[in-house]
Parts: sequence; structure tokens; C-alpha cells
Amino acid sequence: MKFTLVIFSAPHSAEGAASALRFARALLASGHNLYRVFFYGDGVHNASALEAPPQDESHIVAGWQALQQQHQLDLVVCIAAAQRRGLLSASEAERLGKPAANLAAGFELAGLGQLVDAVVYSDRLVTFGD
Amino acid sequence: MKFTLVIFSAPHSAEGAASALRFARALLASGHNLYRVFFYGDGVHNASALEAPPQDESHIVAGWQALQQQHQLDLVVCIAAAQRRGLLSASEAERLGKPAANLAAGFELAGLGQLVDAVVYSDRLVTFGD
Amino acid sequence: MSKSILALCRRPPYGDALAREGLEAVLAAAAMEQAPVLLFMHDGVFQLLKDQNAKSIEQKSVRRNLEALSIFGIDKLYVCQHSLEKRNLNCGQLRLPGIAIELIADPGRFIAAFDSVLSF
Amino acid sequence: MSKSILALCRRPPYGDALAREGLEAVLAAAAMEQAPVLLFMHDGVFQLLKDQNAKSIEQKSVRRNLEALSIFGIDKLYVCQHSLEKRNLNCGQLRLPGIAIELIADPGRFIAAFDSVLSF
Amino acid sequence: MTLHIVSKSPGYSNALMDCADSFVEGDILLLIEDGVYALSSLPENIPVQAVHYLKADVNARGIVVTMEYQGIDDTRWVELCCQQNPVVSWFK
Amino acid sequence: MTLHIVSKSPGYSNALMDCADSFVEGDILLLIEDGVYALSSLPENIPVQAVHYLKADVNARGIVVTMEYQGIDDTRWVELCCQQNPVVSWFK
Repeated sequence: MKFTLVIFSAPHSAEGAASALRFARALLASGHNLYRVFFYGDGVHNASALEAPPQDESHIVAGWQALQQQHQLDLVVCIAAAQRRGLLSASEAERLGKPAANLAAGFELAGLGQLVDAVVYSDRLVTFGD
Repeated sequence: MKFTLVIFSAPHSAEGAASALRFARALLASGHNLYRVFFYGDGVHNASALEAPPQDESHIVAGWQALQQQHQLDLVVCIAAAQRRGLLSASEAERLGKPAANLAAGFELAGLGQLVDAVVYSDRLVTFGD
Repeated sequence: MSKSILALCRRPPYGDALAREGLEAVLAAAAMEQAPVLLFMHDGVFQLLKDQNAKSIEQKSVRRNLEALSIFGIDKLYVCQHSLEKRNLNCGQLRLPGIAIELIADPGRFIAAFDSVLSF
Repeated sequence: MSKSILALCRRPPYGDALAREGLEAVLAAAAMEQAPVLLFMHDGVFQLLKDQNAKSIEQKSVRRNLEALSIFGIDKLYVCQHSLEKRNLNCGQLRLPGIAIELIADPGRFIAAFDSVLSF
Repeated sequence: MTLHIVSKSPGYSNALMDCADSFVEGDILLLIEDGVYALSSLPENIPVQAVHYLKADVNARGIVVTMEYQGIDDTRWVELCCQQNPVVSWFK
Repeated sequence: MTLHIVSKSPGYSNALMDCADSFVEGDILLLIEDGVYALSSLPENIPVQAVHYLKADVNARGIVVTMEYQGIDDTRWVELCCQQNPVVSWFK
């Protein structure tokens, strides 16, 4: 089946971020298709290139990146939610006149249309709350 | 009286961030002393240099910076909470091998000792929750 | 491809970002001609209250987003009757120009009929 | 300068960061010889449950932080009796090595006696 | 005596009921943010004259306050914090 | 029929009671994260055989489950999502 996940939880702030990553691994291991992961609300922080948790805490950003490489996942971060929360790509930083960019590799910024498209083309939609 | 504020709310995610800024303005306008503002938990995002809310939404980071300049406020961001959430100064970014820094001007990273000191030396402690 | 989509709106308007960002997603879907059905439940019914003056806390009113729904052809909202009664509210306090309100007595059966549910 | 500080611990351990970051602040204060008094209330009492195995969700157990309290001279914790009873728990399920637990029947009067309260 | 600040709605959070467990005579309750939704259904052990709320948060939400509670601005909020101690926030 | 996922504790959130308002026969309830604290006090209208929980979250928290609810792993969670539709998350 084709799944889309919507993630509202920030890593290290709400357990939903870790639950979503575990769920994604399980569904891929079961042979299902992960059509898209859409990071919305505080979930945009899952795509931070600057996160540096202590060595003995799990690194959720790196977890998504590894899964993305392995399965060519479509990891989409809502651009409007990201701007409000200080998560910018290099081109967005330049356009907005901000001093740096912090979007991690493997993620892309896009509009809410990508959420709508994912809802329409997936068999299942699972939301991970904040 | 000497106040210390502890802030757990991220701007644009929880109203507590805006409430805290309004409260700080009101106490300074009343002639009280603001000993320290300590940003903890998700409150560290108040110190993001990359936040770019829409023009017609309030810019809380800029609000704190203006108040800091006017009253020489001590705006301290918990360094451990900030690392977990991807909020780094230039020297921290270099030390941790991260590609960029995003701590806004006017804020400084420091340890929890700064919270303890503030509790001890303030007459009033007010917490703004998430 | 046509799918029935429900947007479940359960949060009050200004305490956190969920109500506003939920409505932004609904408007985006409606603009792509995939208008979801909106069901307001629990504290989500407070989004509809008239006479909100969010300027007093330096925010924008969510009523603006709600009023934009009719531009995109959404002319009816669903509201959980029990949630309304529990909060001592009536439909007259929620009126929106050009948009009808229908009360839902059995939200469980209502929700189960959709292909996809977005929770906000 | 000496002040009485209360840390009010109300959150369960793993669903969000507040329990863990609260205990980190308490340990920092204790290390600076400003040890706060700890009162566990509401779902905060779940922080004390024995046999937590947080590895199953790739987290570290908060029991490690709690056990470190005695190193810094904190040898007693306060627990709201009503919160415990409401959750069908008893003190035996919360035991920590080297740390006593005292039940509080009237948390309001207890809290009012402190100079400063940190809420976690 | 304590100033209790509640910022969450009883419609989704137990914060107000949790606060009420710790409310004693002479304490003051201040409702802010989503806490103002509690103005129509306050716990019985909290006396009417102890209840304060931020007018800005009530106006933002379009709430009509029917009881004789004290609507205050930010300046008065600061005064309440000076007058009472400790200040305890009940959130989440 | 619907799969309801509840991730918050009844000790601080109304999410579970809100979900129970919308629970109909044939639906399934899955408790995850802090939602597993509800295992000792589930609403009466949710039948025992409908209740599932994530074993990982129960083990993390040191909870002892005394009733005959279904403890599941992540793989079974995915299966439940395939078997039921829609999937509705109750958080906050």
C-alpha cells in the first residue's frame, strides 16, 4: 500500500518524531510504499542541519537521511511553516536576506500543494501529532 | 523588584512566547528590573536568526532584540537545549563541525548555572509554558 | 482521482499554531479543487466564534481564513453538536457570511465515511 | 544568599522533553549547592516508576537522572498523595536507592511556603 | 500567598483542575492565553473574587464574560506578581 | 472502520475522552506514546478486544498491563493501518 505520513512533532521535543521514524522503517520493511513524508508545524525541525544532540541520544535527523538514501524517499518540509520557524534552504536564505541556511541534505522545501497531492495519491494517511 | 523569566514556548508555535514578551515590556515600563530571561526547552527558538514570519505577523525575535538594546537585557539561551534543537552560535557550530550558525544577535548561549543564579538573585520568577 | 478528505479541526484559535496552519492547508487543498470537508469538534468550535479581535494579542484573526473558504467554493461547515452544547454555545454565535453550518450528532459515523482524515 | 526553591515536576517521562530537561535543571542547581526541593504531582509521579526500559523507544531512562540526585545530597523527594492514589500507585512502585519518599496531602500549603517555584 | 497562572483550556488540558487541587485561601488565579476559555466553568473551590483574566486574551477570542471576574491588562499582571509569591505556572 | 490513534495521557489531556466520543462499533483503538498511561482507565464504550497498545511505549514507561489488551510491535501497527481506514490521530 501507498502511505503518506504527516509529522507535527519536533525531535527531542515530542515523542511523535521518533514514533514516525520507527513507523516509516516498519512500513518499508514490510514492503509497503512510502509516497511522501510531509513535515508541518513544529515537525519542520526534523530537517535541521544544525541539530547536535548528545552522543548517547538518538539522532532523528540522521535517521531520516539514512532512510531517504536507502529508499529515495520524498521528504518534504512545508515552506511556510519552515520560514516562520527559522528553517531555510540556501536559496530561501538568500531571497530573504538571512545570514545562513540550515536545511539538512535529503529534505526539500515545498508548498502545501505537496501535502494535498500526497493525500490524493496515497492509500493511507497517518498523522504524528505534537 | 527584580524579575527573572523562564520561557518554554517557541514563537509561532505557542502563545506563551508572545505573552512573555508583552509581560517583559510591561514590567520594564513599570520601572521594575529584569534580571535575566532564560530560554529553555522549545523556548530556545526565540533566539533564531533565521526566522522569517510573513510581513503581517509579529516578529518576536526582533521584539526581544529591540528590548535588549534598549534595556541591556541579559537574554540567555540554554546551551544544551539549544544543541538538541539546532540553535548554534558561530563558535559552537565550529566546535561541533556544523555548517552554519543561527543564534540571533543580542542572545547568548550558556549553561543551566545561569538559570540557577537567576533564581537565587531574583525576587520573582515567572515561567511561560509551552 | 477523487477522494473524500476530512479536515478535523479540534484546536482553539490562538494558543498554538495548529488551528491556523490547519486552515492554511484546507485553503491550499480547496485552491487545487480538492476541497476537504471541515468538521469542527471540541475546542475547535471556538475558531468560529464571532467578534474575535486578535489584534489585542498581535495575531491575525482566523476568521479571515474561514471567510476565505467561500471564495474557494466551500459553502458548508460541519460542527459537532455535543462539543457545542458542552461549551454552552449555539449556532448563532458562530455565523459566517455565505457559509452554512450543519450540526453533527454522531461524529464517529461521520468520520468513518471518509477516505482520508487530516487532524489539526 | 539562601532561597527556598521548589521544582514542581508534573510531566510523565518520555512523551515530551519537559521531565528530562526539568531534572537536568534540578541537577545543575544541586551541583551549585542550591538544591531545590522536588515535588512530583499529577503525571509527574510516573517519572519515578521502577523498571523503565526506555531503550525500547531509543531514549535514555530518566531514572538515571533521578538516581544521580543522591550524589548531590538530595536524599528525599516529595510526592503528591492524591496524584498517586488517582493513578492506583503506591510508594513501593516508586522506590529509588538512597532516597526517601514523603507523601504530601496538601500540596497547596506545601507550594505556598517556597520563595521560588520552577514548573516542569 | 501564591499566584497561579493557567494558560491552557479545560477543553483539552487538565491544567486548571490540577491547579485547583493546589489552590488555597488567599491565593489568586490568573487565566491567560487558552486558559480564558475556563471563564464559563471554573472549579467550585476557587472563589469569584480570586479569579483574574487577561482582557487581551478574552478580546482576541471573542469570549463574553458574564461573571464578576477581574479583567486586567499586562501592567496589572506585573503588579499581581509583585503582590503575591510564589508565582506558579500551570501549563500542559 | 476507523483506526483511532491516541498519543496523550488522560492525566493531562482530554484526547482519549475526545476520541471515545467518536468511537463506533468495529473501530480499533491504538494507544501510543503517553497514550499508554490510559491502559488502567479506559472509557466504558470501548470494548476490550478493540484496544491495542505499543509494547515499546509500555516497556519504556515501566507500566504493568493487567487486562487482556493487545500489545503490538511496529510491524503489526502498519498492518492495522492497512486493515482499517481512515486512520485518525488524536493528539493535543
